[in-house]
Amino acid sequence: MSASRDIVEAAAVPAGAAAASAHPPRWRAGWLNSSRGLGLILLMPALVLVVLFFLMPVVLTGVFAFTNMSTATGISGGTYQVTPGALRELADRHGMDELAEKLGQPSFVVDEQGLKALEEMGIEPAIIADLREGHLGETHASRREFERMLRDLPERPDTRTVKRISGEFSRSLANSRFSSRESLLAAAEGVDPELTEEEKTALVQATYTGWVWTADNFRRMASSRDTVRILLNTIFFVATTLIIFNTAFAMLLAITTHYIPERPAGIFRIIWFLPRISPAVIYVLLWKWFAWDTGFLSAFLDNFGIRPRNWMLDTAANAWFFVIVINGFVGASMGMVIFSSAIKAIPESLFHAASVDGAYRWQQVRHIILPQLKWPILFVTCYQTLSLLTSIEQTLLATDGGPGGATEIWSLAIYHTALNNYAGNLQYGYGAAMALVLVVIGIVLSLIYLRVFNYRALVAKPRIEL
Amino acid sequence: MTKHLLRSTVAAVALASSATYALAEDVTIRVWAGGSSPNDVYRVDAIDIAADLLEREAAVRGEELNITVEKKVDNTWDDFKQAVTLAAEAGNVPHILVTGHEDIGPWSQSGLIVPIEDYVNLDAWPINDIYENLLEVASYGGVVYGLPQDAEARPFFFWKEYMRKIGYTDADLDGLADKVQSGEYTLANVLEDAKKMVDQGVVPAGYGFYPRPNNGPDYWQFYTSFGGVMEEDGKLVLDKAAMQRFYQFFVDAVAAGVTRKNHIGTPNDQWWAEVASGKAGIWHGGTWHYARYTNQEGLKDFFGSISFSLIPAGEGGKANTLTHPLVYVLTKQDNEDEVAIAAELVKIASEPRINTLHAIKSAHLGITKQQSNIDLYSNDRWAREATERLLPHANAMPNNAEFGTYWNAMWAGLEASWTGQKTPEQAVQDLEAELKNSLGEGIVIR
Amino acid sequence: MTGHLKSWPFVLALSIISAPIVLMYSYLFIDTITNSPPGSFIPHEFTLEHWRFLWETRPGKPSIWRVTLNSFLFASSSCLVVLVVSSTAGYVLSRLNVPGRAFFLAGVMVLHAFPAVTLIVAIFLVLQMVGLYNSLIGVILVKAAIDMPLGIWIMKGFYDTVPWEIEMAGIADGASRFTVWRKLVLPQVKPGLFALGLFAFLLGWSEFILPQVLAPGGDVQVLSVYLAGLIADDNNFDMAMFKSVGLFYIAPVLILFLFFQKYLMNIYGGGTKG
Amino acid sequence: MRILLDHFSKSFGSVRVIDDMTLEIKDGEMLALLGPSGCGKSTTLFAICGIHKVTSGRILFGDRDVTNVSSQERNVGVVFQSYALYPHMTVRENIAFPLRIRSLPEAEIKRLVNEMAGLVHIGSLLDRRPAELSGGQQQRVALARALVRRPNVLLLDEPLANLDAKLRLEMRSEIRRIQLETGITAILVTHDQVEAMSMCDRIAIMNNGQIIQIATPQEMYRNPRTAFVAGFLGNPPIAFIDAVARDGMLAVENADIRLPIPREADRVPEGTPVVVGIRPENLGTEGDAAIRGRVSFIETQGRENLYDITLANGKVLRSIQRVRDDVSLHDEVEWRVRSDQLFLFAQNGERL
Repeated sequence: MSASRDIVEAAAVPAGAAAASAHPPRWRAGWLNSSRGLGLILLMPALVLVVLFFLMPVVLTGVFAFTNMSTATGISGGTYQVTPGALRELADRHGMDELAEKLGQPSFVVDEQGLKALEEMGIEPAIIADLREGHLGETHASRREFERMLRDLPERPDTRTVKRISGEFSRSLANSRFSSRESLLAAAEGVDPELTEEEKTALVQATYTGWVWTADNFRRMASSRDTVRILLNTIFFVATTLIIFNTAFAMLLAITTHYIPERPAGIFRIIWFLPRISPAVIYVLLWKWFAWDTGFLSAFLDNFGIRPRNWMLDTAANAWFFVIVINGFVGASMGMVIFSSAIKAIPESLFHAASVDGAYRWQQVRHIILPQLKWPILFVTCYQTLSLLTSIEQTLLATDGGPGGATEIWSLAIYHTALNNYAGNLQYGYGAAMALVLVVIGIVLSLIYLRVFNYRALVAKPRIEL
Repeated sequence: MTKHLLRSTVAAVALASSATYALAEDVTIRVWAGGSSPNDVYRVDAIDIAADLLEREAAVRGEELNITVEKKVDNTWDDFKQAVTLAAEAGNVPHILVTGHEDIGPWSQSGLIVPIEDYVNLDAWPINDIYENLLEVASYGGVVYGLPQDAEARPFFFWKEYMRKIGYTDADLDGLADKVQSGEYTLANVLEDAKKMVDQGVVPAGYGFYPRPNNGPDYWQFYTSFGGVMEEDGKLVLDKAAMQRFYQFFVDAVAAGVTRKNHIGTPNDQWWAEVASGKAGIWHGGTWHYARYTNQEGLKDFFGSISFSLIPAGEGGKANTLTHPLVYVLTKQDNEDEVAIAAELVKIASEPRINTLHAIKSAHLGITKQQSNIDLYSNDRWAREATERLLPHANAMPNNAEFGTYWNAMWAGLEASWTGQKTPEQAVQDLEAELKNSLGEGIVIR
Repeated sequence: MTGHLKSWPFVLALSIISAPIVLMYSYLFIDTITNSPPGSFIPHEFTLEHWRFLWETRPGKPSIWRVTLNSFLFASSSCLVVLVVSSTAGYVLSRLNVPGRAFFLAGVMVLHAFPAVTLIVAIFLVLQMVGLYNSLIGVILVKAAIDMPLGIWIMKGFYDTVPWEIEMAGIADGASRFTVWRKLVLPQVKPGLFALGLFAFLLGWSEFILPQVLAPGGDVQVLSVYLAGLIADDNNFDMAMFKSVGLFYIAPVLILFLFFQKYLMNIYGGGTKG
Repeated sequence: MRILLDHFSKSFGSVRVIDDMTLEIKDGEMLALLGPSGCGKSTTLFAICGIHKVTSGRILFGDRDVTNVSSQERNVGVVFQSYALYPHMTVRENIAFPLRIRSLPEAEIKRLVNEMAGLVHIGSLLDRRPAELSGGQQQRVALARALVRRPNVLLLDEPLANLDAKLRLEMRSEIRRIQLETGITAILVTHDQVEAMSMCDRIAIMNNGQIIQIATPQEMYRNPRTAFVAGFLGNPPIAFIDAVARDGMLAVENADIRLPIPREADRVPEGTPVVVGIRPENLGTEGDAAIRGRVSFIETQGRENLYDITLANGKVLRSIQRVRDDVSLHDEVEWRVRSDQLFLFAQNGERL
């Protein structure tokens, strides 16, 4: 009784109430307290990364896909260079032989105009005097010849001065580079003042070194026989790996580990996880050790009189076998985990009931386990289709698309086209066009994926309305 | 008016700044070499030596110049070219690149590299001593873009012991190179002899003819052997018949069992070890193979074990070889002074004595005439014989901005027919379609 | 455990199909400390010579320690970025009423489908524009961005399991939504953060293509690129040395995995469950 | 503090969950919001504590309009069904959390926490974590946390639902004790009529987003306004049978039963179909009307038995009586009911 009285008194102490009301909650920074404000702030880091490394690249990929960008054109933009090739194009494609001839003829003319320029540049007067007296009016057909003459002057200029002087006397456009269309045309008019508009357009077009807009990439993709082959390769690769390893084999692992004691099951799960957690470089290295001429398989089979060979690249079939196994072993573990947990979710009593019924194990699998795996299988299939479509590291490191392009899959072809080939001829534009195809497939597949997995349920409305 | 006629604004800026270059200066020059093995270190080390000389020259003039050379050597070509191209776009490409001359075409178009003739006097020593045809190879559109870094040729090799086993006498072997050169001994004979070796059990199946296991300029030699032409009047050329004969040759080799169907993709290291230890009967390579065989692979008696010749002629062509000089090229940089210094370094590195260090260490061929007067070079039997026997018949790949596309497509076709994915006829058809598609008017098809 | 049949046939079958993996990984250890006679796989001597690379730097190659440090910096930084981004964005998508939330969430799912390789040329260009090409920071950000969608997804899953009442109680107790997140919700998803952190670290540690393309320079090289370079170099074929470098490279992965396999299996297995 | 919901409505999207509700909770009163799940009682609670926004209408704390005041500033204490204790904090930290947020001095916090722990009898548990506590102890901690900052109102959202029967009984009186001792205004949301009746001063019974009746538990039990209210209160529940007004009596069709019309009921026109509610405790041995049927089920409850009686038309009535030895299963019985204890409802459920 007295205890409860104490409590009443204690509870009634006004100091606490006063203190509590004297210190209102620290929520005042408004943006930290509204869904909208806090949400946008917390979302900011993700948004920045998305914009920088997804949105912009996707847009750029879309842009690149419609250009002829390559090593030769550069990415950042071009200049105008009157190369022999450009002049030939002028002659061949536009029939402007005369203009090409005129522009391309290298000529170095010693004239007053050039001498005046030298004076302005502050070239030693003695040199200028030598030139004016001994060589005024001379024309040289090549730079080398002209520079030889310069070096023969009594007042011999040093190399750098020679280069500066020869620049001033060049009266041709051959091989010169202009940073803008205007400077090119101005220079061309210097050579031939009566350029027609048509000629100007042709000249600009022929001399431009940068990339231009074009839909050729897609035309080329549609008509190239390699496209078909790579496409078929890709479909074969994805379908086979998916069916054999990512679902069937993963299911086999999940079901067998379900039926054995927990300890060995755990060990097998760890073993089958090794391919997934191992960095691709070392994982593929192990396969190479296994399959190379000097590797384990060859040495082992040698005992049975089978000639050592590079099993991985021996034939197209072998290469496919290894590509699929290498990728499949990585993929199997994901299915294994998902299927295992789905099986674990089946109530024990179902199994017991089935045992009592005298169901054989196969019937347990058939009637109890498999029906439970329907959704997980669909999930794994969707997810892995995308992963496989875009996987590249293992295949790149294992066969690099070989032998003879037999295992060249779409993603790898993109890499080879746009970034990595022996001749160093990187075709960004064509590569981007190929990438765009994957981007579109990715979007479509993930939209289907969202539909199948009842996306709405995932975005249930927040329950706090602040 | 004159301003418009500047040959190149770049050059003008460079030259205008020559005055400042005389002051005390600390410069870092970066140099990257692609496709280089440990034998090829002088590709970048030569720049180091040149830097030392240039510093001394400056000191003698009373100036202070400190050059730091940063060197990087890449073993492969694809990764090297990828890195260079991306670095160039990102604006931090090294000053000097050592690369295949065929890159001059695309790289000059994209503005990645600048003409070396804007920076050096082509009539000065040692440039005036460089073989004219090599300098030609380092030019594009009449402009000298780079200086040759080395020269080489790509011979056929015959393992003498096995040749003897199938009936060749020592005298036959000594005369073989001449017979190849004259066209008496052709690629058809190569297949015959290789088949004999396999049939008689001299070499295992697939080792009679044991070509390079991956893409390389070498394969253009076979195209040439069968009468193909790579470029004419500045335009790429696809000779369909020659290309098909060339593809067919490798298909025949596979069919005859002298070459493995899965040969492509054999690890390089393994291939080296095999040919240097006499596992293969006939193969082809490059002059630098000599260095590899005798250094890393431990082949004691090269000349006693191996004879070499041009690539034999095939139907419709003649014996030839290909030289694939690497070149020093200068990249476009914001700092023109650095380019000028890099140009000087490249020039000095081309001195016969310095270049000979590379030529002999890596078994490449010299680039200047005077190298034959340098003992290190002239006392080297391989350098001497290879220069005499091969260099006069050497072709080079064209410098053409589109050549890479042609090359990749040619290789894809070869690979496909070799491995049986396509028939040679089909491969050539696909190649034609592909090239028409991607190069359009840029290639003459006949 | 379930059913009435013996389990040994399953163990046997599993052992047989697991043999190649066991073999490969066993020899990854064995070959690094032994030599075997040519053509045989039974070691005849013990040696440490394959581990030379630890104290001898190959000419033209960066030191292994430098590369290891780079790998560590790369993996841990990208892990950190992924954690920050996923823990914030995941919370927003799980709990906050922001405009466009559903759209963003769908976007995250779609982004998940984007492979780095298809966008790599464009990503390179973006990096170049912001001046981060050939720098660790650049490739860290890209790696983090690529791993981010899965991270957000995983964190959203973890947040979804935190009872709403906890947040409601916090709000009724007078805490701002930020404080509720920081002080009340975040501690509840610690296991998620830990698992995701581990996962992101391992992904970073294993990444090959991105650093290979976006940070090829010697001073920013990471272990995967270093090892791939060694293997591609045809002047030094030495499988035992490759394996030693490989074992050195994979050891942290294996150790972390063995200790935390439960966490990792969950996440690798799709990772939407906490 | 007095709480007033003034014409309060709440919609989620296009669905109107609460429609124009007006409800006053007097200062120091404990009011139950009673209703089946989905009736909108929790929504009302969330609106009072500010977690949900109000669609229209006002909410007043005392005289202060808090409709647009944020939840944090309303100073309401909430106890959730799941208690929502912060699992990573000790009991002490849990209770101190609302005070920490208000930046009270540490000494003050300590004092208030100890005081509150004493009040709810958990003084010895302060350094444990929630996971180490029993359900009842967690409940006490949740109460302490809700009360420690002296809230304007204490909201209890199904606080007993997660407890086992014995604890529930104990906590029922504990909560009431603490509420009375602190004199705080409290709102109890529950679907359990026993809780509502035993703990609260008044009950507001809700259905479909509307308050059907507000009254003291006794009043509501005795005088339900609708059949719904009558059906919701009482255990075992009231039984309903259909009847028709005929000749001033209520005739149950096909059952040969005629019941007098209760006096307080309005005039029932001849022929009107009605619903008659009979509470089990009112059907037994006394009364002015007879009901015949057959005992179809006997549920033994110890001191009393619950009998199911099936009428001739198949309807079932319930009767709770002392254990009777004279009645066994399947017996035909005629039991009695007092007409003033009959509830008469119209077909729409309105009390007549």
